[in-house]
Amino acid sequence: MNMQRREALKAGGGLGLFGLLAAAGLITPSQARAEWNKSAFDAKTIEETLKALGATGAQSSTDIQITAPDIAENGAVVPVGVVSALAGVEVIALLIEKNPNPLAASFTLPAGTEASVQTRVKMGQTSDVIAVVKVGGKFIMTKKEIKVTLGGCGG
Amino acid sequence: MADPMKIRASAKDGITEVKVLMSHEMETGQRKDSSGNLVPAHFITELSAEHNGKQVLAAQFGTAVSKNPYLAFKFKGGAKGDKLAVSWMDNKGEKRTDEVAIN
Amino acid sequence: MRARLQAVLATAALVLAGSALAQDSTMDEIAKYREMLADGNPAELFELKGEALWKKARGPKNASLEQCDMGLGPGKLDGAYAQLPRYFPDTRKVMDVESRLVHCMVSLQGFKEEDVTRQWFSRPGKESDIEALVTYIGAKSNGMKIDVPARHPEEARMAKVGEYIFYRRSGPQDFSCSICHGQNDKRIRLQDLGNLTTQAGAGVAMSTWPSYRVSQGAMWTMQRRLIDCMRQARWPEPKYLSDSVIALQVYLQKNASGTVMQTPGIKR
Amino acid sequence: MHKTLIAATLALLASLPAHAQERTPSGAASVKNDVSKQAEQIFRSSFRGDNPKFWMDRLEQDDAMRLCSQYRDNPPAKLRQKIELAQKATIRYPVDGKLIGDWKEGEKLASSGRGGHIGFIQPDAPMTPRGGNCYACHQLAKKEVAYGTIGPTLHHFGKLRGASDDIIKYAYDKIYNSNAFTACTNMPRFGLHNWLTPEQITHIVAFLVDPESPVNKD
Repeated sequence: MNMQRREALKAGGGLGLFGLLAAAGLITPSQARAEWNKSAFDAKTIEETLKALGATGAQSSTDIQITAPDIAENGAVVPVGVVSALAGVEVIALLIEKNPNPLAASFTLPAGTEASVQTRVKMGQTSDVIAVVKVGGKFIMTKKEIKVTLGGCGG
Repeated sequence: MADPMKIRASAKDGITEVKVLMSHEMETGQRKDSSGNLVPAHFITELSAEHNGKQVLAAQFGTAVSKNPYLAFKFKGGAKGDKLAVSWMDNKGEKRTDEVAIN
Repeated sequence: MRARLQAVLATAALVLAGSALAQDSTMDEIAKYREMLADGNPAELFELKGEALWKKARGPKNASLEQCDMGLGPGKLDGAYAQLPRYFPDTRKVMDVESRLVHCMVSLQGFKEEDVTRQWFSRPGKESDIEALVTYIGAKSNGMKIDVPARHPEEARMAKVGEYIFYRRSGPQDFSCSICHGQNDKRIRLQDLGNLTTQAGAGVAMSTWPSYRVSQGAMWTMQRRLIDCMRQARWPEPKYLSDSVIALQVYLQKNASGTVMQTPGIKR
Repeated sequence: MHKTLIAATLALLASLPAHAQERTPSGAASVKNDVSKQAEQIFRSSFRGDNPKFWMDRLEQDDAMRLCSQYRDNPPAKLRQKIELAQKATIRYPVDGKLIGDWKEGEKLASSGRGGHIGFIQPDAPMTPRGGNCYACHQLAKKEVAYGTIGPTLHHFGKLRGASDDIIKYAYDKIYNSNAFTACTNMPRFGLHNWLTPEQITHIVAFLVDPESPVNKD
């Protein structure tokens, strides 16, 4: 595996997963997408993250819903979904305000993919979770507070 | 080698619903081991899902995605027996691709 | 005077109703949390891995575990977990799923016991074969009834020993198992505590292990569960596979008998 | 700590010359004793031989623990009274005699379930402060929704009962040695075991009775 990995890294160079897949003939080059957005994932505030996503000034919108429980039994695994009935959603990004780096994940949706994704994230403490959506070239957002509780025997 | 994913893909009323579980530590880089040393970050950074070779989702993850990541999404189209493949790559360059038939 | 009393009572009733409502909504949201996690249990990843490990020829004898007798005959896994622990004539011991699995890894595959048990539980970055195998064996009893009547004299004796340990108080917090698990309808923080002395309580508890613990990011076996209870009681840890832990399992499985297994589980 | 423990044990031994075995028919009792003896042996042999002594000492039972185990936490009335008296005699107070401390410190102690874990799997780092872990079993401040129900709710403890000297002493004594009031209760004997210091107990008392504490305020 290590050998393979080194080879892959060498071959991949900085192409990212999609470059690699394209190189391996798994997907066509036209599907290869942008590299991992380091500046967005490294950002430490919501503002910086929005800037790195090109979403500065995103307007609050009721056209997006965050599906998640109000209270999480444990912060290591918090289920969060983002849904929108809007047509033509291109990007969904999931931010957790009080995490050291707010951006948890971002999804790029080709035409035909529904604006409905669900994943699970780590939350260090009770925080607002923010969904940022790019639709028709514009960014909109919504938020929901999720309480993280301590549990079990306590130790 | 990384352990296999568990992928479920089911088509109903013209929509295919995909649920994926990945086997990965998703190490944040902020945890200390028992001797007090920081454990280096090790996490999936990119993911792609393809239906019959056409991309239906691309995702980028940070360290805040939970260990053994879960992902669910839906796309239009897809029929029983079609191929649905998911690939991921992590920050160390490890990668994994698994494929199932839609049912 | 009377009117005032009524007013006080009415206020008290309102206050009570208010806090009950708040409590209900908390528990509703926790239920929603659990529901969202249940669909997509990472335990499935370990079940897959366990199956591969079970079937793969490994160890000095280059053998798979497919001829392992978990109590229903060599290779017969369906429903085996639900009937463990039990007395095994070949070892003349009451064994639980883990002690029997280790016995098979030693006798069939030629591993040394100390080698296969070294990683009996996982740590971040260090997976445990035993956890994966137990998840697979457990899943083979999913939907079946727990059936540990403890009729064999050795099983009956172990059930008694388990019961003794269940009520035994010691340590700097004066704990016994019974402190948290001897009453109906209690919680520790937000986690429901089963009354393990009843079929209903023991049933809920025993039927859902092994379980993926989201707080640990790992599968927990029943050995791990019970040993950790003792750690939380601030006692020293009993040894892995020791008779105390097996005895407690016989007692609890006996109480839980008749309950349908829903495994692998997922818990906080 | 050991002195108080020994004193408590001696007090119990002196006051409890007889316990129930002598009242049950001798045949049944000896069978039961036999099982208990065997079970105790099996339990003791389940631990590693190289465990430090202070770990293994945590398996020793004082008389209250032994009797509570034997009677499954429901001892006969007479025995119950004797246990309660003996436990009452163990309670010690802070040197300055002040039983109310800082509610903010008390809140921290009530929220923490850490400290004191031993063993090889997930021990606490040495010197980890021990918490009282009150929320594991009790409702206290309204804002903390993750509370347990093994013990009664203590929300508005001071608001309902006031903060008279009697209430304050009751709260202190109960935390110090719960068995002084209810033999074989689920609640730990925090002071007796030196799990919490007398000063820490006064902080928790303040958390319970201080009108400014979130237990009473909201």
